[in-house]
Amino acid sequence: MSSLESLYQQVILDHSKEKHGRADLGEGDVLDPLSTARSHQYNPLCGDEVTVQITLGGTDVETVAWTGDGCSISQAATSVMHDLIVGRPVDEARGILADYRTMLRSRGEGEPDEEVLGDAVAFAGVSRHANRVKCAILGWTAFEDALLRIEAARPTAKDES
Amino acid sequence: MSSLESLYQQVILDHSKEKHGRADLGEGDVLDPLSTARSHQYNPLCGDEVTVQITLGGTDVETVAWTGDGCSISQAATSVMHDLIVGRPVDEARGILADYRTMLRSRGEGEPDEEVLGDAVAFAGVSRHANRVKCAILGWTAFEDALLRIEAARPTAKDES
Amino acid sequence: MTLTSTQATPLDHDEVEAIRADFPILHRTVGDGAQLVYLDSGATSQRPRQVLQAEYDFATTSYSAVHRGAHTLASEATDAFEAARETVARFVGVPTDGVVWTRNATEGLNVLAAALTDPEAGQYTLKPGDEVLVTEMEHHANLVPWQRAAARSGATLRWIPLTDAGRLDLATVDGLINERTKVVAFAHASNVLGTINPVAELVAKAKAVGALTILDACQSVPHLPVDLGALGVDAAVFSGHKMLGPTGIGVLAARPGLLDALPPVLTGGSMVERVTMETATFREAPQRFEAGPPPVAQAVALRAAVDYLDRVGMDRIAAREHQLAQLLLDGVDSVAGVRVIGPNDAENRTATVAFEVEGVHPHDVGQVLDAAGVAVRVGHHCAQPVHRRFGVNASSRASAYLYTTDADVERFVQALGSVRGFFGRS
Amino acid sequence: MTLTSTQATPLDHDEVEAIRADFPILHRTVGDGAQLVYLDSGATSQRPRQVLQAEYDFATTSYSAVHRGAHTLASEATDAFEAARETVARFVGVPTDGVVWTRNATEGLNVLAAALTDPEAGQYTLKPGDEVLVTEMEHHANLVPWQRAAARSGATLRWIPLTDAGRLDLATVDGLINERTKVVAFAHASNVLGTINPVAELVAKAKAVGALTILDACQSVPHLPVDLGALGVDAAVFSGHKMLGPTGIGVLAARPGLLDALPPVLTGGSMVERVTMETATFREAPQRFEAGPPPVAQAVALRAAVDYLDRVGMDRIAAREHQLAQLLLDGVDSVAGVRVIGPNDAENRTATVAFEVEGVHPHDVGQVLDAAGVAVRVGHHCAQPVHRRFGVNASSRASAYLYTTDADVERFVQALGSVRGFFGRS
Ligand SMILES: Cc1ncc(COP(=O)(O)O)c(C=O)c1O
Ligand SMILES: Cc1ncc(COP(=O)(O)O)c(C=O)c1O
Repeated sequence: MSSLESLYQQVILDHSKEKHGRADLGEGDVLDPLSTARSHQYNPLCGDEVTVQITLGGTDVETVAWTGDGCSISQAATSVMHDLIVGRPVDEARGILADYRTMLRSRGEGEPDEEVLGDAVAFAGVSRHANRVKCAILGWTAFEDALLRIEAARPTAKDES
Repeated sequence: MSSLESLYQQVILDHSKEKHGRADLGEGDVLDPLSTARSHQYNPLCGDEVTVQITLGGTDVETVAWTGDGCSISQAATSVMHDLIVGRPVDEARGILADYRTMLRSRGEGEPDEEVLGDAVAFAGVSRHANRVKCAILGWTAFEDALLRIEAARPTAKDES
Repeated sequence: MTLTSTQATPLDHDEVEAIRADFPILHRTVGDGAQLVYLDSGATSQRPRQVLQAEYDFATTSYSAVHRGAHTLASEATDAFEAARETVARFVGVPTDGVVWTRNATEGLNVLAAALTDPEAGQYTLKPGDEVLVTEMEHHANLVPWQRAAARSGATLRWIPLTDAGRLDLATVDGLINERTKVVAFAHASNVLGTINPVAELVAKAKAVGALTILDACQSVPHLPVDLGALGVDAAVFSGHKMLGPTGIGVLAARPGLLDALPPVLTGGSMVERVTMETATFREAPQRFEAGPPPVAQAVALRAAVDYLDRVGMDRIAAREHQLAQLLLDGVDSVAGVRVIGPNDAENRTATVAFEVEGVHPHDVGQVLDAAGVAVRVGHHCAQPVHRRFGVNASSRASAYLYTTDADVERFVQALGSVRGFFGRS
Repeated sequence: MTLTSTQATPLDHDEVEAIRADFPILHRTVGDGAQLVYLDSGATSQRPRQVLQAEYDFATTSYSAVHRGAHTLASEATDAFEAARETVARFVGVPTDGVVWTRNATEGLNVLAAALTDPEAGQYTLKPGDEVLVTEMEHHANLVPWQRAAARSGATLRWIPLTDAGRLDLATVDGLINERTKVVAFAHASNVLGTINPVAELVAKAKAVGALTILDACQSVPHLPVDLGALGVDAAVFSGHKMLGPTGIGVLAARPGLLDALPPVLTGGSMVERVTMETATFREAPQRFEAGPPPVAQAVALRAAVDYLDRVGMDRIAAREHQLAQLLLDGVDSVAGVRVIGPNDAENRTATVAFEVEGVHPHDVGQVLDAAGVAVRVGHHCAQPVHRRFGVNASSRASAYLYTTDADVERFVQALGSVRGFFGRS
């Protein structure tokens, strides 16, 4: 496998075309800030951008919708993310993100766990290309940020006590 | 002769102590701007300074008085200048300055004319020390500048016609 | 500066090969062993052995702080440093004391923009109602500082729009340069479009209304014979790292009369006359604009770079790059689904060719080319507005220099031909 | 940072000789064949082979523009460049994103002074009635920018006076640091007196009134172990060329929180987010303060310099320099008609010794020493006020570094002994 093919695995090429979860998010306000939030992320170096909107149902990720403009890596990564986290408990989704980050930062040295990462292991090759790591993480960062927004909007246990 | 001795010739060491023409110039205004002018020169790199006041009698340099603070080269150069130009026609004094400048810029390559330069040939060694050329020229620059001031104050032939 | 292929004999194949032998980095391989094809000289050029050697020799024999010492090293270093100023001044046709060393061209433009908003600039100080004119093809370095200068001074920023062909829309210029115009700042050559702008024409119109002209010569001085004195601009900037020199040095070249009229921007050592605890007076230009230790080693290296370019001959380099521009344009044109952003013809154009590959993001284009050993730049090339003008966020850009071979261009075109297929576009 | 001889084992004779072998320039002769004695490291240090080699290797294998490319060279260059930031950050105890590359320390201080007079600095913006405190021993680089910041903002510049012994007059500090004080900017070590100032004490007093502390670490970072985090300063500057690195690079090291709150000073490429023809938004720190191409090659070289210093050990260098300070002081003291300007004892003092030779102008002193191969600096060393404080316009200054031998000091003292005789003073 050439280094190019190990970067652009078939999964990535497919997702970059299929773009699961991609939707027109419109301009409207988010309806219920306690369950839905949106985050826009931008990479000033290359102009790539992505907006991710998530809705939580209780402690599960109920829906993920996104839009954006960018390279095949960033588009595919967000599409794969969609498939991986929809329907998952928030904690598990966070766990996947943590593993995914570790993999991307491994500079090709890590042993990604396919049990946890599923199709996202296809991005292991990105870790050898430091300048593409940002592409592969952009959508995930938007997800994480949206999550934080919902949590910030929700009264915490402490606030309630 | 060591390179140090060829820089600091005996003439220079002597003049740096004797300082011919050095005087307390006071603060007062110059009396007659048509015949007398003063110029202050400063070298910001080393802090050396000199003020030269000249009086012309007709087209001759009648008097040269100076004060200042600086290294032995700058002090001696101004002292030697005093001896060379007092009593000379302005044109001749300018000629000496031109030759002197050429010598200082020669980087040790010139053949200074002792007939013209007199004691100032002692400064030939300075031309090998680019960083000291400014020291050797400071007083002369003040002289030249004072001369220009007088000329600027005098009505020119054109103005009169 | 009109550039046509007839001006001088282009460097021939053997000459280019001889030049390449001086650039160690061009002989490396990348990725799976592909020989490097470096087509990113528009971002930064590589350094030949002669430049590296000059820097090494200076560091191991004469290095010292300049201007401030009585010792031998200090005077040798000062001589080498000031000789560099002389060489660079002569190279671009300005007096020696019209050369200010900056850290890059960006700093030069910032210094001008800051000085022109300082009340101490007197007649040159920008005021409300004044206009600053740029173009829609500017690099951010020649745009953002003027946006800020306008915001601070109350002046208005205007710009010359572009034609679809990627040239300045000269029909608009007469309205845009008017009695309110105080500064006309523009690129000699665009770092995206490759367009060479008609300097003489713009300068004449600016002079007619008494406006200052400031030339961003970053993409011209390395590639064309440029005589700033003959062009009649008031000031220009360019940088060492794009002309075989090192990073860390740029040049602000200006009419000494203008520099003398402007206040300093950065203050500190070497640029002052007398300093008390309360106040300071400043030296004349160019020293007034060189606070702190200058880039001594970089100036010495830049001199070696200029000597190298001079030896090869800027006219012959320009003629060769004219060929390369044509080769690049023809090559890109031969690949289906690829569109050039910028003029389609090689006249008044540098060998910098930006393009869009239909359906493939520039990052992906760059990656596929890199796998084939071909280094091009992808992104907005610090010029977002010109990309927006042509309906894209980013582009890919191949930019050549005197060490670029015909074979380099062929390898690039071949790799470019494989891009759309790789991503399943047809 | 209290510096006493007991902290670490000083480098011994053989170690210093081994270090010297790495510095080609130290083996040259000057004038009539005298072996060079380089005692001008306070102005600029020399570079060892390892630093020159790192720069050469980078230029011949991985050089490219950083951050903006998808190609292999661009990512290798970016890695090397950012690794340098990490290394330097660790070396002085700040987070990696607290390191801003500047062109020299002077620029770093100008950036701070300019940002703090910009209305966009919010709570940090200097206002009429505010006070900026410096000291009477500052280098012009840490004085003139504050004079201008005060003049522009309406703030008042005040300063801590000196004792006759060449130390800060700490008795005055309690009155000078008060609720109006917004910035306390001071040298860690004086480049003239050699005095090491009590940073912790000044920082504590500044913090008590909520003032920012800015440390001019130009003369400390190269010579002492410095942990800026532990010292608790808000920002500090130093420069590459004084610590075995190249010219053309300096460091502004700061609390990232402070940098994030300050507006940019220079604008252009690499520091923007979105740019339209009308306006621009800016990136976070440190990028916001790095307009245009950074000093890539210089950063790589500076990393090699820091690695070199780390390998030798800053504690051992400091201990050795403590010895050298004592040797220099004793030596100068042994020559009749010579007066030290600065503390007479080696405690809390660097190996930088300025002195006056009675009846002989510093230029002439320097010339005689140079003829003996001894390179010292003469002049006001960019610190006119401190000279005025000690009743002189200029001085001569010997400054040592890790490559200085005892024999160097002896040669210097011997030559110094001949100066007054040469000019007929007795
Ligand atoms: C047209 C143009 N202007 C300005 C710049 C900025 O120059 P520098 O890299 O020296 O800051 C560049 C370089 O990218 C450029 O191409
Ligand atoms: C104490 C001090 N501050 C500031 C500076 C200026 O630093 P730089 O040379 O990096 O601009 C110097 C260097 O001469 C210095 O010694």
